[in-house]
Amino acid sequence: MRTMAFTEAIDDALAQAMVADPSVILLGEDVPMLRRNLLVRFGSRRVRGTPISESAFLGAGVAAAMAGMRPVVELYMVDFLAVCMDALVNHAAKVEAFSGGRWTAPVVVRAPCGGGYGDGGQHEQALWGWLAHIPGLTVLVPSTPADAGGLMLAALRHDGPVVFLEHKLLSEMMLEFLGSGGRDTVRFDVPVDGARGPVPDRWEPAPLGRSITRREGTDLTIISAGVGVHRAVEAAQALASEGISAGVIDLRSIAPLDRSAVCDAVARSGRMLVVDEDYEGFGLSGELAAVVLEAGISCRYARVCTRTTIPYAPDLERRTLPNRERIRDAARRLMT
Amino acid sequence: MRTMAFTEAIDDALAQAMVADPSVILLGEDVPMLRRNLLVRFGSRRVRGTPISESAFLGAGVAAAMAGMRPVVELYMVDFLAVCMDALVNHAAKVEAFSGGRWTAPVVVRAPCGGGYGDGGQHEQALWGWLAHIPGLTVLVPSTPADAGGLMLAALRHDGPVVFLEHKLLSEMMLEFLGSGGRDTVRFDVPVDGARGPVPDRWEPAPLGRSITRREGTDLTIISAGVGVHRAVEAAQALASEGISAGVIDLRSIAPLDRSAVCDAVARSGRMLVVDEDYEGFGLSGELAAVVLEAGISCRYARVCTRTTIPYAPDLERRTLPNRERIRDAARRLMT
Amino acid sequence: MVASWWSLYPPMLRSRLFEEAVARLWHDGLISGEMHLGTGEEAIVAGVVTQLRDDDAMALDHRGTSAMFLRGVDPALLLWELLGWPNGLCGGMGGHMHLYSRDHLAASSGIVGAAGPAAAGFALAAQVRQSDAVAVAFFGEGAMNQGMLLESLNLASTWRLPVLFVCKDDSWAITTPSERTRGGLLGDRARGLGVPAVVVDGADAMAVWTAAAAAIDRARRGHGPMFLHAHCVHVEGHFLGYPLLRLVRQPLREVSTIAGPLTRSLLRWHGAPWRERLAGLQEVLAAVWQTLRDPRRARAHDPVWRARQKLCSEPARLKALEDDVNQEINLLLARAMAEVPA
Amino acid sequence: MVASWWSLYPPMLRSRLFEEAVARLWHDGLISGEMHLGTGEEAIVAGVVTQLRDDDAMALDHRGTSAMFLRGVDPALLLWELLGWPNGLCGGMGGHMHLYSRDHLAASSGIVGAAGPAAAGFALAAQVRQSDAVAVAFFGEGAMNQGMLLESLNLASTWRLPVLFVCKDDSWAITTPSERTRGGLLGDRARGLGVPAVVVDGADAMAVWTAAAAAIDRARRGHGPMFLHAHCVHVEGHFLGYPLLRLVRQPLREVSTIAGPLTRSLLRWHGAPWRERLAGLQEVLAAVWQTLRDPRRARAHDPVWRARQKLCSEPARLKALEDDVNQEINLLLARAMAEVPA
Ligand SMILES: Cc1ncc(C[n+]2csc(CCOP(=O)(O)OP(=O)(O)O)c2C)c(N)n1
Ligand SMILES: Cc1ncc(C[n+]2csc(CCOP(=O)(O)OP(=O)(O)O)c2C)c(N)n1
Ligand SMILES: [Mg+2]
Ligand SMILES: [Mg+2]
Repeated sequence: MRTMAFTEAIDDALAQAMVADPSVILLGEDVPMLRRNLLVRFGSRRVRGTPISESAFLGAGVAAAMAGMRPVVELYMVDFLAVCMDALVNHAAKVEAFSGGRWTAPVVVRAPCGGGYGDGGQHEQALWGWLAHIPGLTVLVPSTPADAGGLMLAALRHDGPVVFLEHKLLSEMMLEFLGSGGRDTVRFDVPVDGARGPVPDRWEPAPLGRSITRREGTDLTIISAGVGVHRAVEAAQALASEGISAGVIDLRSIAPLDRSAVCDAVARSGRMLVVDEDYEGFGLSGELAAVVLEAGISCRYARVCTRTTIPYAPDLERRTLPNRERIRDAARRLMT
Repeated sequence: MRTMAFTEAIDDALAQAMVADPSVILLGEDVPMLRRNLLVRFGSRRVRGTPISESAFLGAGVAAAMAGMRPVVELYMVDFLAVCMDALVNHAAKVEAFSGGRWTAPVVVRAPCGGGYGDGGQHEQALWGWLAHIPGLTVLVPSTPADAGGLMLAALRHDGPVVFLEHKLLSEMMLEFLGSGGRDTVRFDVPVDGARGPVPDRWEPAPLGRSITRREGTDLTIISAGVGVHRAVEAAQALASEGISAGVIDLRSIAPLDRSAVCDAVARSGRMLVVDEDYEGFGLSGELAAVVLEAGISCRYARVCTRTTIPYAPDLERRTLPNRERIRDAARRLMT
Repeated sequence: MVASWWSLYPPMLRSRLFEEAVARLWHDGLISGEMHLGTGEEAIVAGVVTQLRDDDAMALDHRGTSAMFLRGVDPALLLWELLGWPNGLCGGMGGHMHLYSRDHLAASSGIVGAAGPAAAGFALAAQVRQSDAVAVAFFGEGAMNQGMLLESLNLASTWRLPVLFVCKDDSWAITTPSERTRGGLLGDRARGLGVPAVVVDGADAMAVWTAAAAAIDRARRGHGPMFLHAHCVHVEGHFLGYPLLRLVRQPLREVSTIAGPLTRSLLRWHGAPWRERLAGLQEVLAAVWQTLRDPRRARAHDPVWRARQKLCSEPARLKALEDDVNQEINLLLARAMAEVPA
Repeated sequence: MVASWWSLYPPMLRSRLFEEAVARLWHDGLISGEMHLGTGEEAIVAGVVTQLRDDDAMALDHRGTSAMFLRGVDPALLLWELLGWPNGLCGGMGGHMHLYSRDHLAASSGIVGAAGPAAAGFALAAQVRQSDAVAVAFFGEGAMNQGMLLESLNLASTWRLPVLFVCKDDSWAITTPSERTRGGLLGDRARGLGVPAVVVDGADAMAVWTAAAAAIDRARRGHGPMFLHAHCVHVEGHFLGYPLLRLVRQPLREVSTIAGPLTRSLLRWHGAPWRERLAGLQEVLAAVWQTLRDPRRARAHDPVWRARQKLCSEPARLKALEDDVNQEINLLLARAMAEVPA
């Protein structure tokens, strides 16, 4: 057992994978500096800096994967996928279908996501539910260092395109780079258990499409991913003091979705509260409602999501992203 | 009262708007030929052909709208939005929020969508639920010539970005251009009431975010948009002969969503069947489930959507897109 | 290995006859959707594809059927795919815009410009493996306005990727004459992105072959990408049933449906001043005229015909060759169409 | 109206002092997130912005605060916005990467390259209205690899849009030296897209002003876009707290945290052969050295200092001018910080 920071764990799992499989390569803007520890170990043929040309290098990553490589293509932030979405939506996600199942594009797209450090609406989006809408894409959102490393390994073993999202509030390194910039005059609401934690000495791939119960609870089931999981657990602790027993499920994988775990838990508690940092409408929170209804489960339902473009001002930002207070209030309303 | 084809109606409404408002301009690939009737009337300053540079001309349309124009930016197909999504997601949709409500981008993106004529998975997507996920975007999907013209006028009056989707199976012109190519050796399953119909002598803007009931029914409520509405009505007719009374709601506007109409109908019938040509997961069908559950309505629920990349082969394509048989079977299961 | 007209004419003729067969199936309604054929660009496709090695890769656009055929993909699998049969190359899932052959490292895309990043990616894989395989991207001049293709030229040059970018310039993007939408020259554009460029007569298979041979050799030796700019004519226009050609070929049937609304709209109250209206009309008619009397449609510009001319000096050998090709294609069709799927 | 050093020095100094004040607020933790300042590019911004007309437009990237300030946006509104106060320019919704002023037709974006399409759109509106207003796009050399910007150069040239594309080339994209990711020359790139290009010393406000004046005049007369390529140095690096500068400025504090993991990883079993590892290390160190001893950081290259040199001949007038500017900025700060929001 070792202890690692979130991003450290991902890079450590990557190193293990790069030793085992020479076809694993990394590319993206500033990757030589951001992944310098991997660069000095694996060399610049496998760890590559790119121009600010996401459409070209993501598209190239997709084709390289089709040619047998295992590229990890880094976007600076998931928000910037918007400039190169075609490579994912119309190519990576469709190769297997178009080829009649004869060809796949096992590319891993690694991108920091999420807000809470003051970069504003073009740099703090979650978008995991948006990406999960496209058939053929696997979307992973780890909430702990152990899951982050294990899911990265699983992504590299998966025979199709995977979007691996790295929440910036959990990434000491990203937060230092983008948030504080070396200042000790700023503070962020970082979930400690997510930012640093125990990791195995040797990485094993985590199962894809399998959620994990972070907290047992009988009155209602809170379902979330990423930073939301930690907010939910804290809210659940507070709710316990009010006599409300809230369970928390960490999806970890948005697509494929762990339907059975969700249905079992909600069938038992009879109440589902979705906490989703991604936008509220037409996304994860809706899909979970459909999954439960399709299973013929009737339940009380509420969601705490991001409803608008994320504001820059710290206090507005705090109120816009799902926070403990909103989760607690929603849970209370579900109980009445 | 006049009778018009689907695309004819849209262009007729556009002409009316262009007469009334000199700031309405059209741009896109092949627009001089595709909208030649508007070109010869309004001139090449307002009706412009573009290079195959969606990111540049959609982004330009957004800024032109900010500068007081009312641009209608045409994409050849909604699928190609993937190459220029940034202009919509990170700019058009966010200008109002970023500017603190002081500035908006009233651009109309007009794009053919949908399948059923054999172009395959990169050219037949619906994507309306995908677009509706982004706060700040209005997404319209008309199913009749009258709604098409009225909604185009409404889009041009709206003070924010609007995506206006024109289903190719309803567009005689697009179907002739892309589907038959002048052949009388091919047939398409075209909903007649959608392809041609009565339109007002003078266009009035249709209300945004307001659905319309296409058929009354007491046993279950079928909710759909675009071509799906016509498939649903036909299925409902067949179901009637089995003694099942199915109502059909045509959403017309995906975002904003007519929550109250949906909730009222489903609360009455107790059964909701979503027919959505867009992808099943994390989209419209899920959002409708959430809307109903949020309203505290318990109902039986099923959905008939597109679950995979759309195949090229005609029979595979037919089975993948929502069709009468699948709708009828789902309705029957909801009744048992 | 060097090429000769005797080695280049057969593939061109095979491609032409194969695509003419496809055209018949399309007109008979057995192939659905759009159909973009390469008839008219055989010299470019044959001049490049015939010298690829087994481990080389191809990234194709919406017009890739001929390249797949000449690359050696089983033509029956191609036909069945276009027919949408389950025994097709992609089980009927792709169709002609989405032809994929893993064995040939050949991938198509209906997204204009996507061949650029794809070829760069195939070349990247070869470079990482330190093999001397190359990747070819085929695309049209219209695609040279698509950001992802421009980006990939720069990416290929900064990484010195072994890519041959082949621009098949028919000077049209569907109904848009490309000179109306292009600033500067495509060769300069490529050079400004770090990729050396050569212009070659796309109707001269030998010229294409020679230029491509040099570019491919250069790429194999690790000197990076090249941009090949070759002009051509698409005999059938953008796709089968191309409206502007129908207008020319069946004026009676087509003109009426178009002329009526056009003139009515031209004469409607309210709108632009006359000068602007007529300029607009001029823009429409210009496209029609250009199609109608496109000198490039003359037989003298047909690459297949031109290649054949070089061989007329040996009529007997030529006839034997053509008989073989004809028979091959006829047998192929007979064989393919016989196997109707269950 | 023509410019003189007496007319160009004040705006540059004002911008410098304003941004230095912003930097202090950021270091004090009153401004959250990243902060990309324009200190070092004042000659380019002032040389262009000071000659814009009320009806002209500006499209800015993530580094637009100085341009907004010099364009005449109320500096108190700017400060309040950066502070995230409700009385800010955008009610605290945007922050420094998303500054919008409708009155000034000025829009920013944190998406690299987005200034290109935006400027084209502003110019399109002017052209449709048949006004002679122009639009300016400010962006960095790194953005010249972004497809949408390349596309918009071509769009502007084919439509002859009145756009001035201003490339502020600091030769860095965050931690990436741009020569490593650029093929060809940016001027050739613009020309290959149909846009004439001029290179100008970005530290010489007068040279920038003169080149911009010609380009703007040309655009107003309907002759289309121009590309202005100006080199500069960002004194504070990519953003405040730029790691490579911190490494240089506080080696004791920073080096340890970086050197440890780096050397450990360099020496780990399994990985590339030594040659490749050392090449990788070299790549990292090169970026650090280049930052450490960047000759361009010398005062002689500071555009504000260089402008000041031209005015030393009249010390009294210069002192008066500088006292005024100092006082203006101090008053501004006092006034702005006094109005703490409810
Ligand atoms: C991104 C994108 N935009 C638009 C289209 C629609 N489209 C299909 S082919 C075509 C013209 C392509 O012209 P060119 O690249 O010159 O190839 P050609 O058809 O002339 O061989 C267009 C605009 C598309 N498929 N993809
Ligand atoms: C599309 C996109 N990709 C990546 C980024 C991350 N990013 C922000 S600034 C920057 C560097 C920009 O370099 P340049 O254009 O030269 O401007 P400079 O910062 O040097 O002034 C990058 C890569 C982004 N904001 N947008
Ligand atoms: Mg062409
Ligand atoms: Mg730079």
